[in-house]
Amino acid sequence: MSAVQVVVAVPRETREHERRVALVPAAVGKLTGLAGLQVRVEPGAGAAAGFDDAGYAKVGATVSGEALDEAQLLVGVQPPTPEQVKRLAEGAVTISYLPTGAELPLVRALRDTGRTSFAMELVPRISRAQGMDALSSQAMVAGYRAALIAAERLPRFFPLLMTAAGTVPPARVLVLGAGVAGLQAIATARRLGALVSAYDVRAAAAEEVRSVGADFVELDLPPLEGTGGYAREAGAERAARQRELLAPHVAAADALITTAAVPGRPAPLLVTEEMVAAMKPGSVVIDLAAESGGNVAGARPGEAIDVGGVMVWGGRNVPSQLPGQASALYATNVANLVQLLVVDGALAPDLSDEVLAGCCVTHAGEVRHAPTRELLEKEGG
Amino acid sequence: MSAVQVVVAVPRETREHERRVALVPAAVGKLTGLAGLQVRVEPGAGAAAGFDDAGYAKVGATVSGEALDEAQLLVGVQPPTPEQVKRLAEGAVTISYLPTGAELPLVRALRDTGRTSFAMELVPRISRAQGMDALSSQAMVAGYRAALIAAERLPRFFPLLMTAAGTVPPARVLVLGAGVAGLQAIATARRLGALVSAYDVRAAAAEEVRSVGADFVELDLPPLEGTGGYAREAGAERAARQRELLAPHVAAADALITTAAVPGRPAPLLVTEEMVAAMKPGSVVIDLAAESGGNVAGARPGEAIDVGGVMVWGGRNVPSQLPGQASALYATNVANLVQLLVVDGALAPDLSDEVLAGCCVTHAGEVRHAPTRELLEKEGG
Amino acid sequence: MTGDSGTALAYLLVAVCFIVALKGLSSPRTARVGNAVGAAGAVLAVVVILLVERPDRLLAVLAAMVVGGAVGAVAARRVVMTAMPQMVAVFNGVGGAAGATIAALEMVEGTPDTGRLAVAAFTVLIGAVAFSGSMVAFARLQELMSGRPLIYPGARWVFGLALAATVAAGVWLPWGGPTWLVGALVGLSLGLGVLFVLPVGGADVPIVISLLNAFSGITVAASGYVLENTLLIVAGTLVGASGTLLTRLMAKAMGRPVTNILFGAFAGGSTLGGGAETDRPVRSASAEDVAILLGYARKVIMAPGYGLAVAQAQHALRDLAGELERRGIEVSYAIHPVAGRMPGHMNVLLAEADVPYDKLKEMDSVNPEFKTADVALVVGANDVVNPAARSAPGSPIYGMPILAADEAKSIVFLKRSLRPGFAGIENELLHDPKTTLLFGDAKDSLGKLVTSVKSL
Amino acid sequence: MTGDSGTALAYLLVAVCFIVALKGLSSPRTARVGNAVGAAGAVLAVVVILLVERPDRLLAVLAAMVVGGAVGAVAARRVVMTAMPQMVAVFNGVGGAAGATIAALEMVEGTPDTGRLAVAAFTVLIGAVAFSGSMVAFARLQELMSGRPLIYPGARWVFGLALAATVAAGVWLPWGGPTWLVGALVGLSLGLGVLFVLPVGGADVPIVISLLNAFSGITVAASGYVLENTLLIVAGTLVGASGTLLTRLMAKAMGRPVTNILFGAFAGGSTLGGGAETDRPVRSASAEDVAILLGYARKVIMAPGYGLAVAQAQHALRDLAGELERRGIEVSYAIHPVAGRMPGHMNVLLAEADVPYDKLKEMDSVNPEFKTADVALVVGANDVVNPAARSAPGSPIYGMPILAADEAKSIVFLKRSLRPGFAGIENELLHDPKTTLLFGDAKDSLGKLVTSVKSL
Amino acid sequence: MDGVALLTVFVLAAFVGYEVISKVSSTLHTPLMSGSNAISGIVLVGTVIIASVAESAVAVTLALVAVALASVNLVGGFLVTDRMLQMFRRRS
Amino acid sequence: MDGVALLTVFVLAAFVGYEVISKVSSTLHTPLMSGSNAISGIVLVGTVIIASVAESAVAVTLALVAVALASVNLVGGFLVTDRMLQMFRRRS
Ligand SMILES: NC(=O)c1ccc[n+]([C@@H]2O[C@H](COP(=O)([O-])OP(=O)(O)OC[C@H]3O[C@@H](n4cnc5c(N)ncnc54)[C@H](OP(=O)(O)O)[C@@H]3O)[C@@H](O)[C@H]2O)c1
Ligand SMILES: NC(=O)c1ccc[n+]([C@@H]2O[C@H](COP(=O)([O-])OP(=O)(O)OC[C@H]3O[C@@H](n4cnc5c(N)ncnc54)[C@H](OP(=O)(O)O)[C@@H]3O)[C@@H](O)[C@H]2O)c1
Ligand SMILES: NC(=O)c1ccc[n+]([C@@H]2O[C@H](COP(=O)([O-])OP(=O)(O)OC[C@H]3O[C@@H](n4cnc5c(N)ncnc54)[C@H](O)[C@@H]3O)[C@@H](O)[C@H]2O)c1
Ligand SMILES: NC(=O)c1ccc[n+]([C@@H]2O[C@H](COP(=O)([O-])OP(=O)(O)OC[C@H]3O[C@@H](n4cnc5c(N)ncnc54)[C@H](O)[C@@H]3O)[C@@H](O)[C@H]2O)c1
Repeated sequence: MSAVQVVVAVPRETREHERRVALVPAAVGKLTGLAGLQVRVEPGAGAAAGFDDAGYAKVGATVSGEALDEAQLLVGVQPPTPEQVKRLAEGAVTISYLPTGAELPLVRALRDTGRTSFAMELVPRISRAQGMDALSSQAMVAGYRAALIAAERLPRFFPLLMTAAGTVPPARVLVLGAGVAGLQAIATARRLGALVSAYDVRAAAAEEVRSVGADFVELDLPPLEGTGGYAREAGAERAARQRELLAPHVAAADALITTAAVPGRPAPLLVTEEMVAAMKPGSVVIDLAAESGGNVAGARPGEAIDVGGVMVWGGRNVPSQLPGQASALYATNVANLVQLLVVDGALAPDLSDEVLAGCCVTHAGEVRHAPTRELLEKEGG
Repeated sequence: MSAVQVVVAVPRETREHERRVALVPAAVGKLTGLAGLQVRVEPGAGAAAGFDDAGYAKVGATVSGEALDEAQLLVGVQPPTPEQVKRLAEGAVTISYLPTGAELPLVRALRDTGRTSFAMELVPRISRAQGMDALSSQAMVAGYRAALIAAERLPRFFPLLMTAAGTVPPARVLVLGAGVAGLQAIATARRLGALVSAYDVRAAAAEEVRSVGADFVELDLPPLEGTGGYAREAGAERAARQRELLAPHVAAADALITTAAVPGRPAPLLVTEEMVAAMKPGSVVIDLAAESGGNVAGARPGEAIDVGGVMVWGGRNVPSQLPGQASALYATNVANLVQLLVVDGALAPDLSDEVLAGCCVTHAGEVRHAPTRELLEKEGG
Repeated sequence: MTGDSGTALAYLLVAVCFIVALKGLSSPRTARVGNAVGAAGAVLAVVVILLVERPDRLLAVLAAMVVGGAVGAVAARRVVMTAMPQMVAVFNGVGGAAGATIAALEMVEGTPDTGRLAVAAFTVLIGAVAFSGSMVAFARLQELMSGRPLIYPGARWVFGLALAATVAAGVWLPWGGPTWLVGALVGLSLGLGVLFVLPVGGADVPIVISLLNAFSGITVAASGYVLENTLLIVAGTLVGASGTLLTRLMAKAMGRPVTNILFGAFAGGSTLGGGAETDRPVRSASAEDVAILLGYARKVIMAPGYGLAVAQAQHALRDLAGELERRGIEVSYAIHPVAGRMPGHMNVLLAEADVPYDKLKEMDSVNPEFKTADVALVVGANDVVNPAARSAPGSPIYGMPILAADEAKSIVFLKRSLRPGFAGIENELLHDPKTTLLFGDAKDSLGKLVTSVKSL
Repeated sequence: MTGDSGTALAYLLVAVCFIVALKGLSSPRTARVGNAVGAAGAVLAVVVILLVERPDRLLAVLAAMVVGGAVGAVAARRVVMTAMPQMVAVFNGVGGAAGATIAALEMVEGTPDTGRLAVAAFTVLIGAVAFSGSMVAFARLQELMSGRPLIYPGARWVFGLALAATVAAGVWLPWGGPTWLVGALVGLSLGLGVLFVLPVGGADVPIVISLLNAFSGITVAASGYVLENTLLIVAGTLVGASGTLLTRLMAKAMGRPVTNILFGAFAGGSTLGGGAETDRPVRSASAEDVAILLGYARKVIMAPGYGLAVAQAQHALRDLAGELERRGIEVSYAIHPVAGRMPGHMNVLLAEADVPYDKLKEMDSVNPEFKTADVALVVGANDVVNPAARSAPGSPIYGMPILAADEAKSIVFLKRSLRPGFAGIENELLHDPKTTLLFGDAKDSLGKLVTSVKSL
Repeated sequence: MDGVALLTVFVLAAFVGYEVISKVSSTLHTPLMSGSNAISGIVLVGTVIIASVAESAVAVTLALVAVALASVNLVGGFLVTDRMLQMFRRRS
Repeated sequence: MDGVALLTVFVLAAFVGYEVISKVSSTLHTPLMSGSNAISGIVLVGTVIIASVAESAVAVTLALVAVALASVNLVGGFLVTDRMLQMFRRRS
């Protein structure tokens, strides 16, 4: 290890309910091997995800309580604390989820200490950046879990079974929001034999839903296409109309899984309390968007509440339910991003690259992400 | 309703953890319609399974606290209490599960009060009796649940997924005991994309396992064929050898589901504590046989315990986890049996019928089931 | 009499019609049109011969034609479907007789050279054999005669001698044999035909008819040579060649070489005593046959069972259903509650193969449908369609409700053998006259069916 | 000179050899043997003509044959694979010339009647057209001449006039035309052939060669008529009929009527200016072609993408793989990490179709394999095999690792159109000379491929 | 027509017959047999010729019988084949 | 041989050619074209006959040229077809 090696620090995640870790040993090995970096890991960083310190040591990482001190690159799952940021080296770079709207103080700290910070959720959804796309990789975990939890909580069979003791009809599953998580939920529920239908506002969604074998619910509403492949927020009137048209579909469903989101905005309210109440007793609602406002009225993150006999399960850090594999996927995303940052063994982010430009929040004392900058300016810097 | 109508009574199940009910409204309708019986239901009998009293009333049943008094036919899920038996009419008939070995006092009471009793678990496993085969219908529920619980509890994906953030390998599921429950567990795990293999001692099992798409684990041990399609108990030596040969397969599994049983005997011990300890941390073991002794050492019914990082989940009344549909299936079985008992509107069990002869425990003051009779004689009457 | 070149051209056109007819007959789609083209050709030929050639004795000829045509037409209209094969035998026989008559008359009255005489003798021989053989075949199929092969001690010597005598007469004739020999040749040949067909087993008679059909084709071709008429040569050769091939194909479909069928009985009477094979007869067929049965049905009900699971043939079954549906055939799946080896076994399989749920019919709702189904396709199932459940008290399945596959217009079983299913009891339905068996692993069989249905 | 009947029989045998040869050539399995049988027939014919018939001027004839044979053999051995079509054109042309020469000499020196003279004139015409047309075709394929259709003002009038003059000469000759007309006829016919082929577009030349091939077949048949030689009639007719059908089949494979190909250019020069179609040429093929490519490969790698999911063709893909494996072909699936529209999309689909996990190869492990693959079958994928990811900085996929399908010996795309995929950028690989496109919904195309591979 | 020419015709016709029939499904065997049998009824043409040239009364009678027999074959053959083929009619 | 007989031969041969070639895959079009072209090289037989009966020197020369040309066609045709067909060889 020469003195000029870039030091990458992996903190132990401290936020509640976070069981993932930003780099798993395999990813550490990839970075030290390919990019020639030095990796330092806080003790117990991978414990909750099933990776012990010895595993990190074996691939050449230093396990140390001072891992963050003077590190040039911090890679985390959740955003670092302002205190952690201060411990880093001058001009250090951070990579993590960074929901800027909710983390304005942190953004200020990053800007004011001259850190360069990248937000994983801002990686553009373009083909070449898919290897760094943590939103996708974690949404896949969440979608799979959503379907599985629905199947496990529903006091009925998912599949159709014709038996000597009578026929068990298949469960009806409705998925609202057919992005990455929604599609995975559809596919998983279909595997289990449920009758699955789905709705989404994007124009491409119908074909995508059918491409995983489910029925698309045609509502005869105009599509809501945003930028970068995302959806746009619906006006109040259209939202209400959509709820109205969806009501009978919701009422007919045994299990409802919602995943709708619009980037940078609270999750759209797709299902009202009345719509839940109209479902059969014993039905199950899984709201993956519960943390960001909820698609379902009354859903509470991390809780399963009973609404007139219907169980409403609100997701909270769902990927942490499969912490090992979710971490492995996230770590690959991070490692791919790190490889983009490191040129000839040195940290040299090329901010003219579309991908880095897209996900860079602060750099050289400036906030580069326009919406965040505007937010800060509104709040008075 | 004429005075001569046979009165069928459905008690509210009182045993702990029992959420099923012996007749669901649809089955009540079938009996009153087809067989012309009168059905009386204890209040709240179907509540835990999601059937309210009003539903019973609607199909013509009388909902009453005195349902059992002077009834000629009692149909239950769990065996009745000796007190319940006393309330029935002279020469009444009971249908329920009746694990005679564990219920000798009840058998005595049934015999001594001259009741005719039928045990659902003794219905012969022949093709024409499949409509009355509650072991099959409930094992189907249990097998489905076993796979689903394994999938939900395992902190890994079941399916293989090749993604931009790396490849998620499929989970390996091992099923021991490929009877009705085992096959259903295999099929469900396969649907979710796991790599499934299975073992059973019966000669036909290999083909049956492959017929649901899984690999059969060939152990090069002679098959253990019992009577009536059941397995035979293994000698100590063979059992030990089987465990030894299975050990590497168990160690390689991410999820282990056991369902092995031998009728009238405690469940065979297939997996020792050492074998569990040799599994990877985070693995899951589902023992459906926990209630009858357990296939897995240390499994406790109704509990999920941690054995060195491996979760061992012991089943307890697993069909009650899908109480509505399990009840509906059971009710169909019961109704089919009742139809065999009722000739021209009167209870007239033809005990020369192979099916009724097989499952009749007591009749006309005698114990007809030979092993039970022997047990009672050994205990001195 | 060799017509002018206009007539010859017309005859050529007729020959082309016949070729087109045969072409058409080789596929069910075009068979009827083909036959019509052939008939049109025949009409053209008759018109030419009567109006253009204007033969002597026109009225007598016309009368003979009208009588013969009327007899043929009435017979063809009246015959019941099941008697078709013997009808074909009769038609074939009279055709052969006509050819033989031509040659005999030409020998007696004409002035042919040696070569032509030889061919004429050959024509008489083969035409007479076709005639008498066909008549025996007819008698046996019509049950005017026992269906059993007739074998007597020394049968092969008798046949051998008769053959030698006939050939001798045939050879002597052109090289200066006396005219009465023609009569002898006719008599001998007729006898030869009888001796030829008598020892053939009843079930093999259709193959013999096909061979005799080829013979009468050759008779026609040979008489064409005698008369120097190209049309007869071409038409006769077509029939001869296709009949020969057809005979081979039919023998192949029965899994036996032609010679074994024809001369098996001579080889020591071994087929005489053995009644075992007809003890519990079943009808097995090739994938192509079953494909035609399916491909020209209106409604097909699939009844899958454990064998589908063993063969893991669920995908293949769905493929077949898709192929049939593409042809506008109504397809559904009858799911017996205990099919397979676990509750819902068929559901698991068919869901894996992406069969839409609404195509799966429960037993109670599908059973009334079988009556209107053209084919019940039983794929690796056995107990669940075994009528013993209704009719055999004491059997382990007595009283179990079963799929009413036996009510379909025809039933096809895909299984590997005649072995019973789980309950271990024989299935009468396998021996039903409406039933056809396609032996083999279900996946293989279904694969073949898909290919064959596609190529219909 | 009409040989005795031994010779005639030998010729008949030769004709049968030729029929067998053509039969063999219609399937790749039997083609080589068939060709050998044809060659054997040809040798027999030569032996008979030289040894049995013993023509005058035997030595000179022998010498001419040796020279011609040597030239043919050397040319056939030397020619590079890509020049095969022009070689065939040359051979065809010289054959036509030979036939025309026979007829011309027979007209000048023989004493044929009017009918035979008419046929001879026809033979000269058609043989000469076959010759000169083939030579022009050769010149264009060999790039001795521009590949573009040659159109000049009034082209159709010139062609029409030449045709009329030629036909007039041909008609006059048998009805008493002077001998010098033979020379005129030859000249006119040669010119006609040139005029006939010049305006045909470069890509259509192979179809014209096929038509000229049929012409030379007819020439041979007609010269057989002139010489009263059945062998020539049969062989020539075989070639004429099969060549005509072949021409139609080839035109159909290109989706255009024959007349359009031949005379399109006369219809106003519309194909002259339009360079758009050759702008970004792609090669599309029929399912049968692709089936042969696949069925005779050693190793095939499937690269599925979003289109597979849209078409829900996973079962069909598995069927095709199964069919190929049954033929002993190594098949695997290359799964690109972002194929489809959700992570693991291909896994979900292929698991549903029961594709064993060990057949799925990750990109990194399969990429080195493409080099040794005979065919990369790209099923509804686009971006994940787009070489722009390697070569086009600035494209939205630049830098993304892709499946190295372009390194396979040949690439087949199953897609519906030339539309791009998710990233919205053109795919150079579609225009690669190694690439073949099979247009259509992936499920339909795969279904057809399964059927076609089965029938190989 | 000389012998070899007739032989050539024969060989070619045999090829055509063979080519056309090969690969026929066995379900069509019966109609095909019957259809080709009908074609051999064209021997009628031959019988008419013979009836026309016959000299003795016996010969004329025999020839006329042959005409009738051939007519039975020709007419009956095509009709019976058509009836069989009605089974294969395709619904629209 | 009379004209109609030759026509019959012609028609039958045409049927055979058509039957045999129908339903050929387009990948075989080129070898098939080349193979049938080779067959038409049998015109060699005709050229030899003509060379044998030719009278004038010009005619003899022309006929011999025709013999040579036909030989090119016959020999080259079969050989070049064989080379093309090697591509379709099946591994064992
Ligand atoms: N559903 C349940 O829960 C359950 C559980 C246990 C038992 N059972 C019993 O199982 C039986 C089910 O009836 P079933 O009709 O489905 O099955 P079955 O009566 O057992 O018959 C299955 C048939 O499939 C054929 N077969 C096996 N492998 C095949 C292959 N690879 N390809 C083609 N055919 C194959 C066998 O004939 P060949 O050997 O000749 O091929 C056999 O006759 C009932 O008796 C039922 O009571 C059911
Ligand atoms: N995997 C993920 O998580 C994910 C998520 C979102 C986006 N993406 C992006 O999606 C792309 C995936 O690449 P890809 O190669 O799989 O797909 P692709 O580039 O989108 O190409 C799909 C091709 O399939 C063809 N197609 C569509 N329907 C068809 C049908 N019914 N039959 C036959 N062909 C059909 C289309 O061509 P025709 O229209 O001509 O038929 C199209 O060119 C990448 O750019 C990736 O970044 C991936
Ligand atoms: N190019 C790539 O590499 C790539 C990778 C992954 C995802 N993507 C694309 O990104 C897009 C977003 O995927 P995501 O899962 O991150 O989306 P997301 O999490 O932002 O939203 C989830 C889904 O909710 C839907 N939605 C929003 N408002 C809704 C409403 N009112 N009602 C119903 N549905 C509503 C959205 O359309 C989206 O499909 C998709 O188009 C996906 O194909 C692209
Ligand atoms: N004919 C019918 O209608 C019908 C219906 C249902 C089931 N059956 C048959 O009944 C039989 C029993 O089914 P079940 O599920 O009720 O059985 P079960 O519950 O008694 O036992 C479950 C499985 O454990 C297996 N087993 C026993 N000892 C074992 C050991 N030491 N190691 C591994 N496995 C062991 C048994 O073989 C059996 O397959 C099966 O053969 C089934 O096919 C028949």
